[in-house]
Amino acid sequence: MRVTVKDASFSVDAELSNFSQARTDSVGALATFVGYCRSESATGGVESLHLDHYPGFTEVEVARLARAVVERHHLIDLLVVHRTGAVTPREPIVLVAALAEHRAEALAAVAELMDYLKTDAPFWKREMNGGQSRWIEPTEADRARRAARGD
Amino acid sequence: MRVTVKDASFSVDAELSNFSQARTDSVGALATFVGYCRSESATGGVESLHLDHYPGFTEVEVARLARAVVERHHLIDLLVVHRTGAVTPREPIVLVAALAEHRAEALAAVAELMDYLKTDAPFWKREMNGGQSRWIEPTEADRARRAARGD
Amino acid sequence: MTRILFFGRVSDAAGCSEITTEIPRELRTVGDVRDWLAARDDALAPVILSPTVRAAVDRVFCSGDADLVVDAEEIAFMSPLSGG
Amino acid sequence: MTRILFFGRVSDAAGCSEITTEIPRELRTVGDVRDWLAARDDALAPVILSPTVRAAVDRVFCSGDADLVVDAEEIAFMSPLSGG
Repeated sequence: MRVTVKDASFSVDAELSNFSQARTDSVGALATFVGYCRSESATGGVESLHLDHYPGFTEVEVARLARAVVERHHLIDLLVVHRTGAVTPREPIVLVAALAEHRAEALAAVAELMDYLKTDAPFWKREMNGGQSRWIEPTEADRARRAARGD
Repeated sequence: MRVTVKDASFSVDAELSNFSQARTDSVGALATFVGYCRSESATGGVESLHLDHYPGFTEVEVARLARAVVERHHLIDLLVVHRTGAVTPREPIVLVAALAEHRAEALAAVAELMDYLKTDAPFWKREMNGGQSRWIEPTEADRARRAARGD
Repeated sequence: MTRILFFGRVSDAAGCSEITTEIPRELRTVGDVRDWLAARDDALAPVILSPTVRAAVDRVFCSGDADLVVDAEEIAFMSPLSGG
Repeated sequence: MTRILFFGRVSDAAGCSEITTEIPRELRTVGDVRDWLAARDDALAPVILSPTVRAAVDRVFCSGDADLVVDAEEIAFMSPLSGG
């Protein structure tokens, strides 16, 4: 399992390529998710996103969420890369990749970890536009999905 | 949307890199799935998988399944690459990648298309081991997942 | 002449993946063709008659054994599909 | 001295992301600290008292406002988390 929280652009291609090449012969499934910064949000244009985090705590909490997902879905390996700082449209914000023996485990793990990251990981997101900043908090849908997963 | 059925190895890295680089500014989510040939199956060792298909029909049917998923989940783009012929352990068998505005659509599309491919796409899979060949047909779990999706 | 294609376990039972043959004019449905093939080949019979074996006529999946095969150029019999 | 950290909307309301202060010894719980901060700052009050604002003491999420802060080195107040 590798969890990285960092204040610098990352290459999805390079991260995924490294991660998947290290897989064993027992791996039958790789599921991944990439969240990108969009140039439009529900409320208008976006020049950039700014992601705050809680240094020393965010890393620990993300690793804890990731470890729970590895165990629950019997993953062979899991990769999480999460940006902090200023992210511009088209840049990746988050990459999650799960290796498992079978597809159901890999797919469920990625969907579940994304749900947890949306509501339980110590990040705070602001949309910046024209000198204005607007906090983005979990939507009703995010909360409903998280609630459906229990605790 | 791009659907490829081919009797030759393909590079997941290259396919994904090409596909994701062509994304627009409105893409907020990329979900992918890769199915690999394993060296062990439920019944023992696997030297290779052999995938038969129905030339001229398989391509059309996979494209039909893919198009339905694009429409149902409002995808921005979808990539499907599916092997035929002899596949050895560690080689990819199938790659599915979905671009959408939001994560729920991309993740649901990939899981759904995989379920359909398992039971509704005209491929026939044999495990080869020690000169023996054994047909792999959808499992009860595959059928249950497909049935849960309705028609 | 009609091409009859066999896929998956059906091809093992038929001993080949394809035959080209004249189908008797009195065979009107996919079910008729199954029965006709079963009568010609004891090894193929239990497989081709299995309800898990789907048929396609001219590259369109049949909805059932009552589907017509009159003037078909290509009829396929397929054991359970399994991609991915 | 205790570091008090503010995240998300809480930092906007506080006008800063962090203060270092001596917390009066009679403040025993997270709830006491919320009330104390609210009393000191009208702009911060409605936000810090919101039930959607979670707290962590020395980098452990609080389960509720009754959690103790005695001898805490670092107390964080956080508007709803939103990663991914």
